[in-house]
Amino acid sequence: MTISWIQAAILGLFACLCSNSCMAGQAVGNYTIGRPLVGGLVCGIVLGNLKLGIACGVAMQLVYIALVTPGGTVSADVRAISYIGIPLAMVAITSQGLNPLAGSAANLAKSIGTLVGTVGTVLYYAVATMNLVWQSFGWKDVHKGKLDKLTAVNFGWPWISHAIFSFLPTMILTYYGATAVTALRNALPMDGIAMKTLFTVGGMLPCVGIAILLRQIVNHAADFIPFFVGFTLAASLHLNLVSVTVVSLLFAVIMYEVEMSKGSQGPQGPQGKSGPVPEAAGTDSEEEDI
Amino acid sequence: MTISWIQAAILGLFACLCSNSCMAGQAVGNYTIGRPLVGGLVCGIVLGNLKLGIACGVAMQLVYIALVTPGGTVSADVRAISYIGIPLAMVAITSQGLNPLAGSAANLAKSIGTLVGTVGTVLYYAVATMNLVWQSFGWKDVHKGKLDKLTAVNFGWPWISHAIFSFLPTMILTYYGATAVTALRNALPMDGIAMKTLFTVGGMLPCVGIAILLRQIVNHAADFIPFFVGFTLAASLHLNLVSVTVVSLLFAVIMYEVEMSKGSQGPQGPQGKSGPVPEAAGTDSEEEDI
Amino acid sequence: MTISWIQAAILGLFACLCSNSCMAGQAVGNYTIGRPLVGGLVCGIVLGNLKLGIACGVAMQLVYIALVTPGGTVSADVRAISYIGIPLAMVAITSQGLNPLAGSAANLAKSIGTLVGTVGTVLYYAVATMNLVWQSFGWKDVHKGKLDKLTAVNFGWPWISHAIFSFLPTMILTYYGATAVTALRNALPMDGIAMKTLFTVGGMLPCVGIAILLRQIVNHAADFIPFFVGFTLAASLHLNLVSVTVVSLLFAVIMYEVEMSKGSQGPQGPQGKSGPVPEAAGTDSEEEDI
Amino acid sequence: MENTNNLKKLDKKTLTNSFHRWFWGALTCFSQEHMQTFGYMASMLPILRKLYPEHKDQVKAIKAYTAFFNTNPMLGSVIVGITASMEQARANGKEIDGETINDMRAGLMGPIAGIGDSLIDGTLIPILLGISLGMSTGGSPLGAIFYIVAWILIAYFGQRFLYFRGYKFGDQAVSFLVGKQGAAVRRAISIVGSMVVGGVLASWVNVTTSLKLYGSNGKVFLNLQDKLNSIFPGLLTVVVTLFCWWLMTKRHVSAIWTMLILVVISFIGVLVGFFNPGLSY
Amino acid sequence: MENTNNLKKLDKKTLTNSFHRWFWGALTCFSQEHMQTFGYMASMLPILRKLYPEHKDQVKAIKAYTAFFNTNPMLGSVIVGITASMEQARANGKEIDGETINDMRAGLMGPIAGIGDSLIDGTLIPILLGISLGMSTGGSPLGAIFYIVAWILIAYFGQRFLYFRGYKFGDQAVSFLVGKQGAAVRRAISIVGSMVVGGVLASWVNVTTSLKLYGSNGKVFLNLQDKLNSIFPGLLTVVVTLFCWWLMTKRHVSAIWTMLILVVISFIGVLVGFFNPGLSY
Amino acid sequence: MENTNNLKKLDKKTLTNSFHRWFWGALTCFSQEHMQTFGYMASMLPILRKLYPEHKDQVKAIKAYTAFFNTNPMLGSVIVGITASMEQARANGKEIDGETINDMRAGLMGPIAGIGDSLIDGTLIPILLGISLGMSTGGSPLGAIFYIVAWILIAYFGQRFLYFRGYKFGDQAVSFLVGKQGAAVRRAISIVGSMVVGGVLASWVNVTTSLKLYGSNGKVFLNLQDKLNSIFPGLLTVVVTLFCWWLMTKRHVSAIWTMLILVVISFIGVLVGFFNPGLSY
Ligand SMILES: OC[C@H]1O[C@H](O)[C@@H](O)[C@@H](O)[C@@H]1O
Ligand SMILES: OC[C@H]1O[C@H](O)[C@@H](O)[C@@H](O)[C@@H]1O
Ligand SMILES: OC[C@H]1O[C@H](O)[C@@H](O)[C@@H](O)[C@@H]1O
Repeated sequence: MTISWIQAAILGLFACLCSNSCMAGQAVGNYTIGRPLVGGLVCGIVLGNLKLGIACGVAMQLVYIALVTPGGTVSADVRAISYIGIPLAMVAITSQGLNPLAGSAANLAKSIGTLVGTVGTVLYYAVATMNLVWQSFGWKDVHKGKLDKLTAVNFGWPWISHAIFSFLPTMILTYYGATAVTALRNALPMDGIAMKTLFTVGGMLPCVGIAILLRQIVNHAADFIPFFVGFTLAASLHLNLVSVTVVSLLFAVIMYEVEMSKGSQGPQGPQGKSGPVPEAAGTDSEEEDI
Repeated sequence: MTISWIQAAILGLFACLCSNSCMAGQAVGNYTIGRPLVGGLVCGIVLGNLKLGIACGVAMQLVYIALVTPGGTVSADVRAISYIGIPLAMVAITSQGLNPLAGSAANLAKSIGTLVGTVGTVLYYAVATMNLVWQSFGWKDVHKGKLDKLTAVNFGWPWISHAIFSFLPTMILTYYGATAVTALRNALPMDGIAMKTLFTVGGMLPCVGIAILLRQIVNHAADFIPFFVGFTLAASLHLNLVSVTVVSLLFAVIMYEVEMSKGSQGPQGPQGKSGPVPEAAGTDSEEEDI
Repeated sequence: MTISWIQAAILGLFACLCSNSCMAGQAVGNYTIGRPLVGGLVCGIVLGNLKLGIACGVAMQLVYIALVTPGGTVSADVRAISYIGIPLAMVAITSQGLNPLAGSAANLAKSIGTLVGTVGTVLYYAVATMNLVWQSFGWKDVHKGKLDKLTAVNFGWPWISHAIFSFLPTMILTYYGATAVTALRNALPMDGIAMKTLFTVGGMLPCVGIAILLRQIVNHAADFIPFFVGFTLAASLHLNLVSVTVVSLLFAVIMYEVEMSKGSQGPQGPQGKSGPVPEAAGTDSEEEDI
Repeated sequence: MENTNNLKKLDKKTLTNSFHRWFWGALTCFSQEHMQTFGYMASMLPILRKLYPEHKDQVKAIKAYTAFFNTNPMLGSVIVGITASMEQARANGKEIDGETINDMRAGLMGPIAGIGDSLIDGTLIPILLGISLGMSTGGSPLGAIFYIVAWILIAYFGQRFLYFRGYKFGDQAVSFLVGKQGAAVRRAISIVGSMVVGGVLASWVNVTTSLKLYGSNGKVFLNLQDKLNSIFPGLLTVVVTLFCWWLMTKRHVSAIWTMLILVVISFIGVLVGFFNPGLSY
Repeated sequence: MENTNNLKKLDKKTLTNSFHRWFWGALTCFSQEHMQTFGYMASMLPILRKLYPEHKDQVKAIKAYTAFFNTNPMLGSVIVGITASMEQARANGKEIDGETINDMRAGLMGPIAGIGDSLIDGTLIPILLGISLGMSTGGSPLGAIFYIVAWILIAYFGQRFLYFRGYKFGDQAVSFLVGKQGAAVRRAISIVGSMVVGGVLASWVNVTTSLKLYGSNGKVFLNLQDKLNSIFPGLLTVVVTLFCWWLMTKRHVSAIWTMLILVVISFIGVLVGFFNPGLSY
Repeated sequence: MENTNNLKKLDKKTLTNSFHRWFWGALTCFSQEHMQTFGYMASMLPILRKLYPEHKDQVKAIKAYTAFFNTNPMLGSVIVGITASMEQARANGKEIDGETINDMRAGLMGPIAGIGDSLIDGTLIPILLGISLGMSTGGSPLGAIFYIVAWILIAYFGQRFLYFRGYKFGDQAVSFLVGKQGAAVRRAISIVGSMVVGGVLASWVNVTTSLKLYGSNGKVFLNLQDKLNSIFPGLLTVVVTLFCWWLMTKRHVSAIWTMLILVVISFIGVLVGFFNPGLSY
């Protein structure tokens, strides 16, 4: 599998839409197009291998299932994961001749995704910084009373930031990266320590994603319990996720009613105990989020 | 399989006992003898094929699992379902040569049951109307102070209504219906659209019965949740119904305690939320019940 | 399998450590070394057949899972079960040529354990009675102000009671019992009524242990429900015990919060309903405990 | 001044007789006009005969029960019990007249009909039936027998309990049906009901599609039923049920019409090959 | 004296336009310095244009929105709605000045950022993703499509609902997010979140050991993975996850460093034969 | 006037020594007459020695502890801690005499015995044992080792925690055992206990019938065990257990007699062919 210039350019465009301070809006851009699961769909269509694309997207989505970015603090930007990582992973898996649906392919994808993940962080800050230029235009417009120009400042100019820091890097990295990744194939034998480690790590990476989510959810030791129950339902009883959700809803309703029945203890009572504690943006552990 | 006059007469007698304003009392007559599950047992014994009788009874019971008759409003009377429908279904299944325990036999039974179901409704209103005659006797007795005669009015005379509108129709319909049903066998080929539709509908009819029950139970979207959980336990985990009941009891106890702990909100609080909202008889959606 | 004097003596020592008014303290002695599960480990090591030891320990632990001894009322003392019963059961199973891991071996073990169980009770009361002698020394010391001697009274002298009533009986019974048990092998054929009954009883004995626990837990009919749910999870869904525990924790948390939200009803409300009702030591059903 | 020694007291036998008449006869002479009125009168007869030796007093007393009456006969048992105790009080000279009795009856029959119909007919019996169906696999009569025994025991002793509770506590007896505890009990029962109904649906109803798409090489590349199951086992069954619920609840379609709509859907489904019961020829 | 007839009222179209600008543009011109300030101004433009026909009034009014703003854009929608209604009140002569508006904005943006980030990004989206992953087995696009549809519907109509709720109820609209009911809702959602996340972990992650000990006869006498499964199925997966959680929460190790530690562990594990991905040559 | 500088304070080492004496020696010199009295005295010795340098004061002080004492040794640890702090207060001149101390001891030992016996012996240990049994399949020592480690850690640190809590908070330390939170905790534990016990029963006990009825053609037409399982898997096991529970709770039959009744039942069952352990010859 190779990636042509035109394919690379399309991937670059999607990178503009989804990267944080994303041109397609946060809901549609970052939270939809940006998610590796959707990225897998897009890359699968663009590169002409839907199954492999989805499989890679699924694998990486697990690692990045908890992308919380409090106060604009992004530790792994989705553009790089979804539109650089997934294409390169697809190339690597194909060139290694792995079965796209096998666990080893998924593990390889996860490792590659994480390797390029940090690239995205740099690009993200670059875009946000360049936006200061357009914002300075905006301030002038406000002062001069040219309010009509604010629309262009908010929706138009930032495309330039993205053309430079989202479109170009994505296009170039996917185009040349594909060749590089293919070349690696001969360098590292599959039964060597390096590849074995890479695949083992790939299998563990989602634990980090889940752990970040847990940090979000768990305040007391008791908060681990529903997590363990969900795990048990899926691991021991082989319930699928929709079924787990159905079961969890029953407990949710019960907990809702229990909280609501805590009538007399005043408002701070329930709040103090309840799940994810709301905190002011930017105050909590920013740089640790993936 | 054929039905003799004597067998038809016995079925007619059971129809008197169980039809609404039933001669065996509501608990024993309507709620016990009348239920298709029990009807299947009775018909199985009377017609000499217990297994087939039970299988047909089970199939129809599902469709009519929720026989609520608020304010005497009966939309499908059990006498026809249990003591006309089941016997005819048994004849039909035997003559088609279907395996009594197979799903197709059950689906055929459900369709036949529903077809004769409405007959019962007519008969029910006929009995209730004829009872006005005996009641007019009763009023005279009360006026004349002949209280001793009230017992006969309540327990004796109504047998005549039933002899005419429960015993006779059941006897005649089962006797001649059996021949008709057997004749149908050649008219409709099993792989024709008609039979395929009939069997498909049969498979879906219980959904209506369950839906009626759901209407009873569900007031808020959240009330669907325990229903879905019960479904999941049986469908995904293959728990049988006794086990589902056991699990549900635990949730019931919890809900009971949660409701009881809603101490301070006054009595109307819990009531407003709680399951099946009690309504005055006859005010709710009468004609829709099956 | 035979038991040598030295092995018998080691078993005797453990009997001193674990028997009630145990020389290794209640937590380590009675609650740890004394439990048949641990006894199985010890006997397995001492007699050189770990697997068989554990298997016998597991079997007997089930019967004696609920060793509550309110107010010093012991109805089955662990020293006899663990350090006389298990060794003899091991010998019996080996001599009968049963597979140590088969259910029949376990059932035999349970029956033997129960047979010797009552022996322990006698020994327990003997030790406690003999301790009165050392206590009388203690009173004198207190009166004379020789406080330093109290330590010996509490930790030293009671070894003598145990030497006589724990060490000796255990050593002798295991040494000679082993021979007796082996001799029985020829007396009772495996397919005779006697052995069949013995094995059937063995299979049922743990029900008594569980029933004693239930008596502890169940105050209202509703208290049976979590028990049944736990049973269902394991019996129908084949969850293992760790998983059952995980699921139960979720319900425990819910119940905890429900109890805590019963704010307004005063302290006696929740207490009245809550699980095992605390009672003063010695007032409840003493002699019935196993 | 009333004299304690002369106080009339209904004996157990009379009460039991009255209860039995209600148990067996509440609905036997039912008509749309008077509904359970005659059943009620028949139940009160033994009470009146016992309390009023004089025939003319009996005739006077029965008048109170000629007013229209209808409720859920199971829970309604409690009302009969209450009137028995009121009648006894009246016979002992308490200031209770026919109107008081009828106000009570009229006030209670509505709510108790509502609670009873939804609780007994709509929840308890379906639960029992659901469990019994589970015991009927392979045409076994076990389920039917279990239902008969379990239900009759519950119905008989339940009604009996309510009747005597009504007699003993009078008006207050109903509080546990309609008060806070009643709401909690109903909530609890409705949970059991919902879950069992869900279980019944999953255990006994199985709507499946036979749709399979074949690739050019003749191999199946889409087995729709398998796909649906991987999303949520039994999805189609649930969907059809919710569709019926939606029709009846939100569109106010009657049950009969809902069934006819299912016929149409089945017909079309069979035509396009979505449904196929797979019958043998 | 203000005259009711002259009262300015924002029409649906203007509000919708303002909402859409927030929906699409809250973050497009983001910088670390001003964050969502420009997105906010862009959203208020249609409102100001409608309320103040005079250009100079518009310019005066926009000043209030030049202050720094940043919140969770999903839930933050409610704040934009609230300012629309405040601006309308100000245009109608109510005593509201730019400072009042900014105090409100500054007071709400913090808590709503916290709640929103943990509720939307941290719980709702992972739940949706978890479910969608379950539909993606075998490389099926179903999961991705489900996610796109479900999420966009929730996001669009959810934000829209919040915007108009904010406009209608003003300040009070937030109470349901931060009050008692809000706490209960969050608690309920967190239960679903935890259980689904547990399910995701069990369904999609599978850390196993390849360690087997062989007896002298060459037969396996310890298959560690089997032993671990008999204790708790999936034990190793849970242990690694808890280990990561512990590193990050208790030891304040960053995610990147945690990953590197996993690399080291994997490396050592592969060396000693504890881990073996079992690749084909 | 007491002088703060001269106040006597028990050091950590003395307290730990006292605790250890309780941990190891609460029951070593047990008799039916004095029960834990000597264990208690032995634990208080280091405290008294530390607080009262004069031998005669020590002798005077020990008198308070010659009174009968017995409680659950695990939770009872808190009482020893409390007396340590009371003794310290007394040594510092507070108005506490032996009677006060003994009233406290006598008042607490009863409830704490009841709570402790049911919570520790009756619930916690069975849970731990139940889990450990699950790890013992195939004769594995894992379960026993797990039990030893888990229990000793819980027992040692739990008792230690209680001892020092008692010392620190005095009388109030007990409130969390007997107050509202204590009730909630007990309720929660009892849920875990019940479910685990149910799981233990299902996992480890399996009462089955061997009854099969054969038709005239020699084929089995009733396999009772299968039928019972289709009603509720493990039905017989549950029935036998409930029967034992009923005997012991409702009929007040002792455990030994219950066992003997099981012997009789087994004997008859074996005779009529209902039970057959299926032994090889
Ligand atoms: O934390 C509030 C908010 O801050 C920034 O605007 C972005 O990172 C958002 O994703 C985040 O929701
Ligand atoms: O609705 C109250 C009551 O009305 C009629 O008497 C009958 O239909 C009963 O079945 C019903 O319970
Ligand atoms: O009942 C309190 C207490 O009494 C005795 O001391 C012993 O039997 C202990 O095991 C028990 O805990």
